[in-house]
Amino acid sequence: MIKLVYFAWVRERIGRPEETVTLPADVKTVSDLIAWLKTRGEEYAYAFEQAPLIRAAIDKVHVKHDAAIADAREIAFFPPMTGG
Amino acid sequence: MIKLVYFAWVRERIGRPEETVTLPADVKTVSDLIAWLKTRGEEYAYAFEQAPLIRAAIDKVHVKHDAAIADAREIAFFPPMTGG
Amino acid sequence: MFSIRVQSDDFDIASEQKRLCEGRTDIGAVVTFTGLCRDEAGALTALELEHYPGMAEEEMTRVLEKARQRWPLDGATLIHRHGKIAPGGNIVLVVTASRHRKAAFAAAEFLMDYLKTHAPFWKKEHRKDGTSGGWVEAKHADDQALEKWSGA
Amino acid sequence: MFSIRVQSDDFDIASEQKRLCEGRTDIGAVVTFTGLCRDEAGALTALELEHYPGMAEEEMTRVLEKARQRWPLDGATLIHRHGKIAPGGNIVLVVTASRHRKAAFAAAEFLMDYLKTHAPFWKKEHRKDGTSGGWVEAKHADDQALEKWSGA
Repeated sequence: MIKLVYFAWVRERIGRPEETVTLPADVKTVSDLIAWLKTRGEEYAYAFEQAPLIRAAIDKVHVKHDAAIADAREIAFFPPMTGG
Repeated sequence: MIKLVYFAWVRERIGRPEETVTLPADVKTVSDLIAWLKTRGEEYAYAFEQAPLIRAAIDKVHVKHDAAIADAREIAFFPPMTGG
Repeated sequence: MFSIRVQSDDFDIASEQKRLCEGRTDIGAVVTFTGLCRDEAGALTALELEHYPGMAEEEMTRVLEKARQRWPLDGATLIHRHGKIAPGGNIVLVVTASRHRKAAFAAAEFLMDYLKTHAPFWKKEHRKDGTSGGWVEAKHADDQALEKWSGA
Repeated sequence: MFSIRVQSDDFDIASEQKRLCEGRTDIGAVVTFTGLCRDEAGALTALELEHYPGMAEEEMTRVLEKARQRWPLDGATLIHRHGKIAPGGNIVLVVTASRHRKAAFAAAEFLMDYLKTHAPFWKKEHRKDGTSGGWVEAKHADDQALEKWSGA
């Protein structure tokens, strides 16, 4: 069981701010997770259509897509940041 | 007749903040003026002992020592600035 | 004193600067940067700032730590607002205090470059015509600005 | 709005920033630099700032003009105090406003580097033991800082 959280237009496209999922055993990295999410429905396919642009964080720390999920409790997906 | 003004330790060494002088005809540049002032007494010799360090302004604009005095109305001498 | 805050309330630069400097005589230079809600075309009612609660604070703390390792700072404050902000309103504040002006300037600019690209905040436009102008796009220039800090 | 002031009175950064930005929605970035009277050793009662009246204002105006030619500024304020200033007190303020943060930062730093080396002000120390600590010496580092702006 892992918590997924979404922000900005990733959240809007998926249609929810967060969800808790059980990952298949072969989902080892952030890339794997994105690929798996895209199979779950049109809204995910749309949110991740330009997957390389999407940023990820594991337990509130920025990570690259090749990062191992390992014992993550919370994984976040969001567009490039535009604060400041 | 030209007005000379002094600031900071140049003023303190000369012992006055300003004076009006009539320059000899052969005083054409700021350097000439410094050399002439140094002949006017110990206090001037002391103020200008390290002449290259002293900054000058003609009519409130920074100038180098080779600047021509020409029609200057006011010439200022002061140490390197330490404001800000 | 070093602190970060994420808040919907506005901030006051004079109070923040005072808080850093009060009772101290070892600080020679204070730099503030205020980022404002800009609306050149006059088309916006507001920018809405969404953030990732928890991560925003953690990332701002990490960015501040990086700056402290790099420059001799005597104090720094980072404040980032969230929620709807009208044109002309304050969005972000960085205050840096140091003995030396070069350190205060460099650290403030570094902090802003990192906040722009690392702090999890996103801007959405709300337009006067009632439509959403959509999400503000990240600027390539902001990523480029980071490169300045990658040497040394 | 662009302005310079030489005054013995203190200044307030929030009012100065407000004065630049009020009623405008085209400014995205405001940088302030405050130079303070520093006294790490706790030996001073005050720094006394002497200035060249008339030239101080003229030189600050020229320096501001240089900055405006170089960066797209929407406003800027330079204030330099004179007279006795106690440790911890304000000496100088630079405020720059621009659409872009890089311009606001660069212009503020440029203005300070030029003020330090070009504005006719001199600092004298007054010490707690009743003696004059003499005139503060100019720093080579301040002249070097200028070199940064000589290209481009």
